[in-house]
Amino acid sequence: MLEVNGEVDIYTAPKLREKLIELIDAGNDRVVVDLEGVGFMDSTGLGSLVAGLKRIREKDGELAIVCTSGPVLKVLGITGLDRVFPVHDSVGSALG
Amino acid sequence: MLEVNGEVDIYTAPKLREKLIELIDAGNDRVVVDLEGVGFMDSTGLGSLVAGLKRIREKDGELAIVCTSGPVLKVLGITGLDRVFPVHDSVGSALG
Amino acid sequence: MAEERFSLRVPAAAAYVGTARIFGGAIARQVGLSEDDVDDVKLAISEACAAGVREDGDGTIGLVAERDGAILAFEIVGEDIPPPLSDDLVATPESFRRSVGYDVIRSLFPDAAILSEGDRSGRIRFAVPIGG
Amino acid sequence: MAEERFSLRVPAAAAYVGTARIFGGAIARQVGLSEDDVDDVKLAISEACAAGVREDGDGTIGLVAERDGAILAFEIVGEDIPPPLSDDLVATPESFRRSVGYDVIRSLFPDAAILSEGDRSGRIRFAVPIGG
Ligand SMILES: Nc1ncnc2c1ncn2[C@@H]1O[C@H](COP(=O)(O)OP(=O)(O)O)[C@@H](O)[C@H]1O
Ligand SMILES: Nc1ncnc2c1ncn2[C@@H]1O[C@H](COP(=O)(O)OP(=O)(O)O)[C@@H](O)[C@H]1O
Repeated sequence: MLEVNGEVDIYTAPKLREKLIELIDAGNDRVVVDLEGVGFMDSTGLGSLVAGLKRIREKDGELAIVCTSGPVLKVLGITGLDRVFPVHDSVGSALG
Repeated sequence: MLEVNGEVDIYTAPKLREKLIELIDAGNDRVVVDLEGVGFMDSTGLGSLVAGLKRIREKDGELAIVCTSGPVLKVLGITGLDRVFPVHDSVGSALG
Repeated sequence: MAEERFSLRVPAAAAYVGTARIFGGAIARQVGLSEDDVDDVKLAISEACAAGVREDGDGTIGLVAERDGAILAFEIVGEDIPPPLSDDLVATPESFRRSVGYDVIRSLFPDAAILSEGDRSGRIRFAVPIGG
Repeated sequence: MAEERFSLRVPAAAAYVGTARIFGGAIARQVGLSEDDVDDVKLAISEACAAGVREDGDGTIGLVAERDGAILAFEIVGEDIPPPLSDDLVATPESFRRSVGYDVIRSLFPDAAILSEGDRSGRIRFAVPIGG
């Protein structure tokens, strides 16, 4: 579980990428990224998620997203990443 | 009771003044202005409160303020208006 | 001439993309765009400014918004906004990142223009109808 | 020269004072001022811009912020920022309103300067130490 808060853009995306990679390299192969606390995300933030996905796939792991925010879902849709990541509407459903 | 929300500056202060005067002219002579929902207020907002105070005093009424926000208390203190208005830390105490 | 003109200039560093986004969002909200349109404007500005960010943090990014009747037009100008990739170009991670950003802008605002002057200096334009 | 320079220009209308305040607050937060200092900056900008607002909404208000080492300096420029009242002047409600605003700025930032060029055009300056 990685809970992300605030706005994810070119300034904050590197921190997200770092945290994700750390989590995965620590041996977690089923990671849920909770974006419910994210007010804004652009494609640079998505890039961090993709970086995490690539890393976890090397270990045959899975990365899921929890997100119900309209604007964040929109950018996921525009880039087609809503078809790459399993997107859940609650942490419960992501873990279940 | 007048509940104020959002930011009160030169753009929104006239609306606050209008609402206050309306409330007072409708016959209310004990008015409590609840500023708990106010994230920002500058001296133009205070001007609206002062306008209300003048109007209500013409009718021997009273105007009290509920406010616990640091920044709003600060501008009340700088202008000395914390000595002009009774400032309460809850609606209960203002009405009590 | 535009009825109302807003402009901003910040250093071309990642830290200030949020500042430009907040500024653009505040204008968009103030002229009366819907919250959905405000979100689109913020996203497009964020993508455009990200394209203008320089690793060394030198240079500036400019944002101009003009309201002209029922149109709110934005222009983002940077010394380091490269032209969109031609398809046969080998993408570096950096150029790939930018091209995703440009794609986002164009899907939000199909009439968006990404204009370059020479190799790197460029401007990105898009417009939103007000109350549309 | 300043290490980082931020500038903004908006119409001199009441509606955009909030935009300038948000911009200034975002910069103040970004360079690392405490939340208390950010609040002071927002209040001072709001007062300064209110002084620059014109009834007819014509003209512009400019805000420039410069970070130079450990100092963040702000300047608000308007075509219609009149000089502070001399005490013997009969105050109109309008001039009284402005003088309260100037007092607020000066109590937040005792070194604040309210400079006028001629009768109305003026600039208001104040500075905040970063991490002080
Ligand atoms: N910001 C992004 N938005 C959408 N898709 C992305 C984004 N970043 C990367 N991708 C997708 O992930 C793939 C891998 O991209 P990248 O992380 O640049 O790795 P690499 O350069 O090693 O191929 C890309 O081919 C693209 O499809
Ligand atoms: N924004 C303000 N901040 C602090 N005090 C104010 C403010 N506006 C008015 N006052 C106080 O209220 C009094 C009345 O001011 P004002 O509303 O301009 O009425 P008038 O012009 O009829 O005297 C002033 O003398 C001043 O002491």
